[in-house]
Amino acid sequence: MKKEYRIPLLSNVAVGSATHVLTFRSKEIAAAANPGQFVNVSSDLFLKRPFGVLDTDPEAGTFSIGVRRIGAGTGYICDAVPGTFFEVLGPLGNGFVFDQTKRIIAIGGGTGIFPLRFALKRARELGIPSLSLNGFRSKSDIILLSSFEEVADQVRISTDAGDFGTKGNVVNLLSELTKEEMKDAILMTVGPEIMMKNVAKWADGAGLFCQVSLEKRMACGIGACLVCVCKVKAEAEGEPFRHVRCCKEGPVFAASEVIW
Amino acid sequence: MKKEYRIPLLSNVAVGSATHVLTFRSKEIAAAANPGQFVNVSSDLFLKRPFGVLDTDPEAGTFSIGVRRIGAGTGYICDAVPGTFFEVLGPLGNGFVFDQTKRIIAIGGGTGIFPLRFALKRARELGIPSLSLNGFRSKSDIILLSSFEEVADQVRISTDAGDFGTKGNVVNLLSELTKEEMKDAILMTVGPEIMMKNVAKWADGAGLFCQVSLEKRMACGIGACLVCVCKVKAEAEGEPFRHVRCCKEGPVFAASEVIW
Amino acid sequence: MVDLTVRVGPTVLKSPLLLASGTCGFGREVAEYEDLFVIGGICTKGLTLMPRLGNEGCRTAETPSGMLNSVGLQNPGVHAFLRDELPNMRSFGTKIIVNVAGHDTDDYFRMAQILGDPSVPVDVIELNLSCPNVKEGCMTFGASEEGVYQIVKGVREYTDKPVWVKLTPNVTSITETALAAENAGAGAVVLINTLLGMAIDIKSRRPVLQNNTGGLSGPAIKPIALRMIAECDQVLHIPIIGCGGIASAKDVIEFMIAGASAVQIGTMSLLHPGICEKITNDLICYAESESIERLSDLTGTLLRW
Amino acid sequence: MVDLTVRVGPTVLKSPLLLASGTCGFGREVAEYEDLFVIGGICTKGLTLMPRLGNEGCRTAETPSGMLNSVGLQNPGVHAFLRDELPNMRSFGTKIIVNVAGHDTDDYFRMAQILGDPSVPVDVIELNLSCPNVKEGCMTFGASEEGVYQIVKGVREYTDKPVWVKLTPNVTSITETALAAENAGAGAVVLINTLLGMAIDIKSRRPVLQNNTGGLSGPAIKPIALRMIAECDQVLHIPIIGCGGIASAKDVIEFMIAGASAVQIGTMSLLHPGICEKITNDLICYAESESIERLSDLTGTLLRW
Ligand SMILES: Cc1cc2nc3c(=O)[nH]c(=O)nc-3n(C[C@H](O)[C@H](O)[C@H](O)COP(=O)(O)OP(=O)(O)OC[C@H]3O[C@@H](n4cnc5c(N)ncnc54)[C@H](O)[C@@H]3O)c2cc1C
Ligand SMILES: Cc1cc2nc3c(=O)[nH]c(=O)nc-3n(C[C@H](O)[C@H](O)[C@H](O)COP(=O)(O)OP(=O)(O)OC[C@H]3O[C@@H](n4cnc5c(N)ncnc54)[C@H](O)[C@@H]3O)c2cc1C
Ligand SMILES: Cc1cc2nc3c(=O)[nH]c(=O)nc-3n(C[C@H](O)[C@H](O)[C@H](O)COP(=O)(O)O)c2cc1C
Ligand SMILES: Cc1cc2nc3c(=O)[nH]c(=O)nc-3n(C[C@H](O)[C@H](O)[C@H](O)COP(=O)(O)O)c2cc1C
Ligand code: FES
Ligand code: FES
Repeated sequence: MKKEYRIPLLSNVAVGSATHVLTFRSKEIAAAANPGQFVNVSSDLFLKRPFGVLDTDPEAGTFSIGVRRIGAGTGYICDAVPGTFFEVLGPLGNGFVFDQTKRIIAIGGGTGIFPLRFALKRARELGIPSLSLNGFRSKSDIILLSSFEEVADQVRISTDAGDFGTKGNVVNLLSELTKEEMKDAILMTVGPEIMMKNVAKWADGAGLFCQVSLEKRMACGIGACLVCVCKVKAEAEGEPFRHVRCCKEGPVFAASEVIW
Repeated sequence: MKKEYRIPLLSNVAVGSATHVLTFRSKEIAAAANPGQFVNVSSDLFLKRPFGVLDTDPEAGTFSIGVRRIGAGTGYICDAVPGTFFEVLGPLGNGFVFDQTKRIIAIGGGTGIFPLRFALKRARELGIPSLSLNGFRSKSDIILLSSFEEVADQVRISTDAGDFGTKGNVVNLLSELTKEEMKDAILMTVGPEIMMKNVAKWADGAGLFCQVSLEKRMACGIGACLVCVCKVKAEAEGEPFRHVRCCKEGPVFAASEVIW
Repeated sequence: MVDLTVRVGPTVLKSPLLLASGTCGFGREVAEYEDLFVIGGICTKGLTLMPRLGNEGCRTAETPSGMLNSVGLQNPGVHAFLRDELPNMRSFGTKIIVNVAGHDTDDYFRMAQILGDPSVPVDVIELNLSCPNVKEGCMTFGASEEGVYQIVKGVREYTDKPVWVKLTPNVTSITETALAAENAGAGAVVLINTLLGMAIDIKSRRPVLQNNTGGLSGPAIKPIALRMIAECDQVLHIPIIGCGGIASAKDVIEFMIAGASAVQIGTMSLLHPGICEKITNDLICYAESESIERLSDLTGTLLRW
Repeated sequence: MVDLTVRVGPTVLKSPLLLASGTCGFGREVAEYEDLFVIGGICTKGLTLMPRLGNEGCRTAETPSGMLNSVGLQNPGVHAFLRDELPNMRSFGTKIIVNVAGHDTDDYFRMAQILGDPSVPVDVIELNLSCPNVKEGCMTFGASEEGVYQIVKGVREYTDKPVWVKLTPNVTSITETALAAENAGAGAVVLINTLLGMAIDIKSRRPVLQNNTGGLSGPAIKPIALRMIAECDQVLHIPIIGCGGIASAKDVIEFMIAGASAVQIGTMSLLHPGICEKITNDLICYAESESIERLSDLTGTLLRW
């Protein structure tokens, strides 16, 4: 039977100005988590907070998440000292699909880069060639670069400010791709909604299959309460659209399904 | 201007099975607190919890309280690790009166012994002879004995079980007092209501002035909300009784005023 | 060992713990975390005659010790429920309470007819006269004596199954609507549904919920639920099912003392799936340490001052 | 620098922050922690014509993110107030809002006559039609349109001073009682007083409060207060004073956006004396970072979906 775990924080490392990587002990989550899945983590507030899994170490029985400080909940989590116990549900939801994938292009922005790091690691394990495209505001916002270089075959960066990598956003990086690089590629994108929407549009134009990971406010995270629904295309006739659960059917969806 | 302090816990020492002595840093409280006064201390629950001041070290700028684990609030406080910050209001209320006191008999039970330790220390500083009578359930419940011996001229103990000191309760200790010991004495008593009531009755019979420290559920602790009132004798004619604030007019009252 | 069985009229529940409507879907997800065989029953997500997509946009906001929701009765409709969900729910081996909501009185009557049919294996019909998140029906009926009376009376003519009436706390006098339910033939009242609330995002100056308002649930509302149950216990002759912020065995005991024959756990089971097992164990410990033989003996034992 | 001044009808307040009735006594204690000169005003503990001893026994219980109180209007009576407290209160240099409660309509009229006299230096009369902790009067009046209308209308004849009407949230429709207040000539409505709740001690099986029930206050009720203010803002023409669980500048801003011209801080000022200074500073920071010149521009700017 699945359960809510009460697990200790093992380490909390600041990476960049407002972002922390937190590692927790949990054999079960470490063993079961797949890229794109998330965990729902307690704080001192009422609801848990969802975070994509950044990495797992099944042998050590640990997993980690990357957390950007946004409000009170992430503030509490970013400030937690090792030894603090958290209530955690996970791994939750459906992650990225790797079946019959010949080549992966992972496109990240903001906190979206965390689950992509895990996806790229899995791609490496599966022997799938990969390209990582991450967008940041400026050079000083770039985080985890070497960590991505560890697991991706190639890493490219865009900055809005243009002080590192390609100037502009990740769509600029996409438009610089060669035919070769695009061939048979599957896109995985996580980041701000507007970014994912543009990536999806680009993918559609380029005729490439694209997976997006949506973010909605959640309560249970397990599919029981229906507060986290996303609008996706109808299946039956007469239906205008469907409301599916971000936490259960998602958070990863085929971009072509999503009604933005 | 007075203020709510945010102060760190310096040390937390278990004394006995369910009781802790906690020391906090606060120059202001250490300097201002008088015996019988209390502090209102935050936990992870909504309301603060009131605790009598056990000791102060004005030079070090620290003060301490003794906390018995009762429910969730005292549970949180007893489990807190040094370095934890607390919101504290204090010192609050009116403490014991030492004016024209020739001899003190301090009678404690349960958590009531903590503020009495401070009163005995003050008596010693003021050169007032003192006798400490504390009641416990059994030998194994006795706490802080040497600490009382440090500050009181004499310390006597009763235990319900009779395995240490006088068998019975503190009233048994009182009835063993000699005329000499009673002469000109002022009683100060803190403990379970039924104990204080019996002490007050005994004092009345013996013609001795007795101060009692009452406990009521509190919210503000500063006299603003009127939720903590005690029933005391009327002043004006026609009034059946008065409701005075435990946190402001008390917690220490002349026993003769109290309507039990 | 303590007897956890409770009775709600003719319905015998294995335990006073029920899962509240809308917080456990149709049981599939919670069944992965909780042994539903040992609980008293499970209340389905609110069903309507036709499928509903529910409200669009943001549906939840966090509040101090509580949450707002404005799901807006997203559900597959009663027919798809019977076909796709009920058989699976039956396999849990616990009572199935079907929560129904309507636009108008007719909706309630037709659903009562369908679900009340003896051949349909549902145990109890719970009339949701209290959903604050849909524009028509529901809370509008539950807010007046006449509305409650009319629907319950009508529904009674379509079924012999027990009918529980879930009332809204957003009223001046809960005893009046509760008495209307009793007089119309309700088998029990369920107290309480959510309180109508709002959260505002100061950046956009918009309500957080796209429905503008939502239902407040969780421990924040517990004192209100307890008071309403205790009030109704003084005037009703039918059983009360307690609901509202229950988070622990202690809470269950408080609700039972106040007058509840059974209780529903909503938000806290959402946030802590598996909570029923913990509460059950704690109830057993409590009963043993207090030498209580039948937990149901607690019901309505409040000693008023 | 931002202009914190707000207007409530003819009354100009230095800041939208008021201290709520019953949570600051007559200001003596809080004045030791807070510079009352910079706040908008202070609402006295509820006064009655004759002194009241208040309820006996336990008067408070802690709840999740809130508290219950059943003080029962302990107060020295209006005459002793005028003699012993008002002169001191005037020295704070802020508006004095006198909260009054009555057994019957006559009580309200007589107090309005006394306090409404131009020679008596009180700025505003706040009619407490919402205290849940006394057996007679108060909430009984506030729960019905007629009750509210009758008292406010009557009081209006005894005084030309602004009359604010503090309403109870324990009603089916807050807009109805608020409109009744407006139609009867209220200068503003104050939303909300406490919600009626209960806490139970499972050991003694008794209500924790010797009055059995009490008023629920604190952040737990904030979403309900916000919703009621936003509802009333859509129909009222008189100002609204917001109240209920305010704990931060963010909360103040939310209440103002919802429709409040000013706000009262109750429980959180009890628990954290000095909170007004902090909130004031945070409001100034907010206004500066958002380039808001007059804080009062926030009032009623909610963009509904
Ligand atoms: C599937 C999923 C995966 C995520 N992965 C990550 C990650 O790997 N790293 C990371 O830093 N963040 C991630 N987020 C976003 C993260 O959950 C929010 O930043 C966080 O909940 C904000 O909480 P807060 O209390 O700090 O902010 P507040 O804004 O104060 O939170 C208020 C409420 O809104 C909710 N909320 C606020 N922002 C979001 C958001 N973007 N998505 C969902 N709910 C939100 C909160 O959970 C809370 O209930 C993910 C979100 C989802 C849904
Ligand atoms: C003036 C004063 C001085 C005190 N000094 C001490 C002391 O030095 N050491 C010590 O261990 N205890 C002392 N107490 C008692 C202490 O405040 C309570 O044990 C504590 O509040 C219990 O909190 P809880 O959350 O653990 O218990 P719970 O029972 O869960 O608390 C529930 C509520 O009841 C209140 N409450 C419970 N017991 C008491 C009580 N006896 N008095 C007042 N409120 C209570 C709590 O504050 C809380 O609001 C004192 C109380 C007062 C009024
Ligand atoms: C997300 C959510 C959805 C709900 N949906 C329904 C519903 O469909 N029908 C219903 O009668 N009550 C519904 N409720 C109300 C709960 O059943 C319950 O009455 C309420 O939440 C109070 O209990 P709690 O505090 O334990 O959650 C819902 C509550 C929540 C939080
Ligand atoms: C201890 C206490 C006493 C109160 N006494 C009064 C009162 O005398 N008159 C009144 O109108 N409201 C009274 N109230 C209600 C408050 O003024 C306020 O309306 C309510 O507590 C909600 O606001 P809050 O959540 O900020 O406390 C009292 C509240 C508390 C907590
Ligand atoms: S968060 Fe509850 S269904 Fe997704
Ligand atoms: S606790 Fe508020 S007056 Fe004593």
